[in-house]
Amino acid sequence: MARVLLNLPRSAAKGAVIEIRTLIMHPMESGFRPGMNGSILPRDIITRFRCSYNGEEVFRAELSPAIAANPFISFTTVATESGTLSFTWEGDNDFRQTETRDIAVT
Amino acid sequence: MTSSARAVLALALLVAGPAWAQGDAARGRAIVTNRQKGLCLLCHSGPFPEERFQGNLAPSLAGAGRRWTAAALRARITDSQGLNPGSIMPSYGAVQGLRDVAPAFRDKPILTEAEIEDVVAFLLTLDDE
Amino acid sequence: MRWLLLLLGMAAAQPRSGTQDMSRELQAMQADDSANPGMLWMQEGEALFQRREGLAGKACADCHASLAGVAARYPAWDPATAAPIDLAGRIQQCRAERQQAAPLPRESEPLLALTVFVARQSRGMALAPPADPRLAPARARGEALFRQRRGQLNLSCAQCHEERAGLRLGSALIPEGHANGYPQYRLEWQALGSLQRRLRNCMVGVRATAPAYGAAEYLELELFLAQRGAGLPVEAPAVRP
Amino acid sequence: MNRRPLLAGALLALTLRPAAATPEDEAAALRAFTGGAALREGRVALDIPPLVENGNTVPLKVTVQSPMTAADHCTAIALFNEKNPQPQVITARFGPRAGRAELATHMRLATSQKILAVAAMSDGSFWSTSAEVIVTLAACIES
Repeated sequence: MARVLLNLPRSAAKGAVIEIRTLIMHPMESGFRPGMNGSILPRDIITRFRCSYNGEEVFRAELSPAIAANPFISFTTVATESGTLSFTWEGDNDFRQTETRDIAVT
Repeated sequence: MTSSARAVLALALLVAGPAWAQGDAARGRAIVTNRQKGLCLLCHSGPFPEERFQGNLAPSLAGAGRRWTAAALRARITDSQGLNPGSIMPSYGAVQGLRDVAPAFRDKPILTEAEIEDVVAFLLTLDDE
Repeated sequence: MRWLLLLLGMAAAQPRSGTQDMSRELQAMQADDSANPGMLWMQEGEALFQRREGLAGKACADCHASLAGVAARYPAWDPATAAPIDLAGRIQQCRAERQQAAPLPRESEPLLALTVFVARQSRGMALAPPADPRLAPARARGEALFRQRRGQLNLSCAQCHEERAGLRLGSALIPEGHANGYPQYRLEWQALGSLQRRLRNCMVGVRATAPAYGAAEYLELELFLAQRGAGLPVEAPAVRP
Repeated sequence: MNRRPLLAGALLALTLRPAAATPEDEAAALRAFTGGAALREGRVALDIPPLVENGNTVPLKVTVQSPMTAADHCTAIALFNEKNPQPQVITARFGPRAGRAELATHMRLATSQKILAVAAMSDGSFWSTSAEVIVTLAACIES
């Protein structure tokens, strides 16, 4: 499991726009870099990121080798109702990780 | 080599004029601007408009050919520290007096004699301030 | 002569953290725990700190509560080995003796994680190297190493990071080279790394041999650097280019 | 991992080498995003440092002026570059539930170049802005 840092409020007023900041540990090996023996290291990157709010997708991103190692992605969403936000990263070599956070909306 | 013997050698380089093979200025320019080979632009700036980032640890190379003779340039490049022990400029042609040199570079000068001649030939062309 | 004046000016000045030499954007990345990639290691270190390890079945947290201020005082004198010890070495030692757990090698991810977790608890506190006289000989050797020219390029640490700090090597601003941000996230590494790794960088950069991680030379340099940067705030995990 | 450091090593021992994308590559990637629609200037702000000390991690933020209502919102933000091996950087898709049309990330830059940020709107229009970024050469690197 890759280490993940998620920053978002635990609670919010209904209708408020909340900021979500995510970091995940991943080398984002670009597929363009020569290794020690001179041959190119195979690409190993995260290609997709999704955020769902109570099951409904609210944000999605397609990543390329031009995203830095240990990808940082920050975006916003409207606090509509109490429930669960789910974050999924997918990539090369069957990489797949999902994290969830609950939010209380009042 | 003792430091005084080294200074004598450096001085001899300064005034001597044995038959040095003629260097190639174009090759010399390539060495000067190559940041892994000559390393010059890490410390010096110079009239190299295509080189965006040049260091400021040492004087500009502009006008070097007007300020120095070939012998003086050769001496400074070959063994700057023989002339001035406090200089941070590496002695490009000297291997004595170094310590803890990594195995890949041990007993090898930074530039060969022929490469130094190329650099000298190039620097002599820098006559504009 | 301009340089001489610059040197005289710097000698009188307070130590300057590398943070002050970075762009506004990198300073912001360092200061923002939600964007500083070093915090990924911090979080891992926090988890490792709570985990029971080794034959003793103890977690770091079973003995230690707050370790605030500890990192600011390392390297310290270790009476058991009658030698200086740095924070990573102290964690290795504690792990071997108190937890009786398998050793974590220098520069390994778990050791970096634990080290940055402890170091961060001193964030903002001034580097306060101990005055213990037993450290003095090693610290003096560290200073001598700092001033010793070495490698094919025949440069000392001091020639760049003391005498020419603030000038540009190529396009790179030469920082004073203080040790207040380690372990740090170096963009060049795309990872967290220790002060020893950074020292090794410079040694190999001047085409010199570099001692193996954990060698006495590094400890001596670390001791001198702690003294040299005394008063600077701990910034771990710092972000540096 | 190769940890052999060099002074003033490679032009950039960067993670992104070697050949740069061609202008045609970038145009094709842009076309794939816009479907060939014209780009208009405005409504998009790209906050990226003009001068970066290391191209491995460059923080940036894109902000699009949009009411983000069901009837009128930004549907996507895409970033393109000129001189990395591939023209794409990131494409983010969202809708009115985002509340604000914003995206922040850390990107890689193989060398000094122009970055193009494009926003797609629910009315089918595309808006853009660009920024030049100078990447300084690292003096001491681990290659």
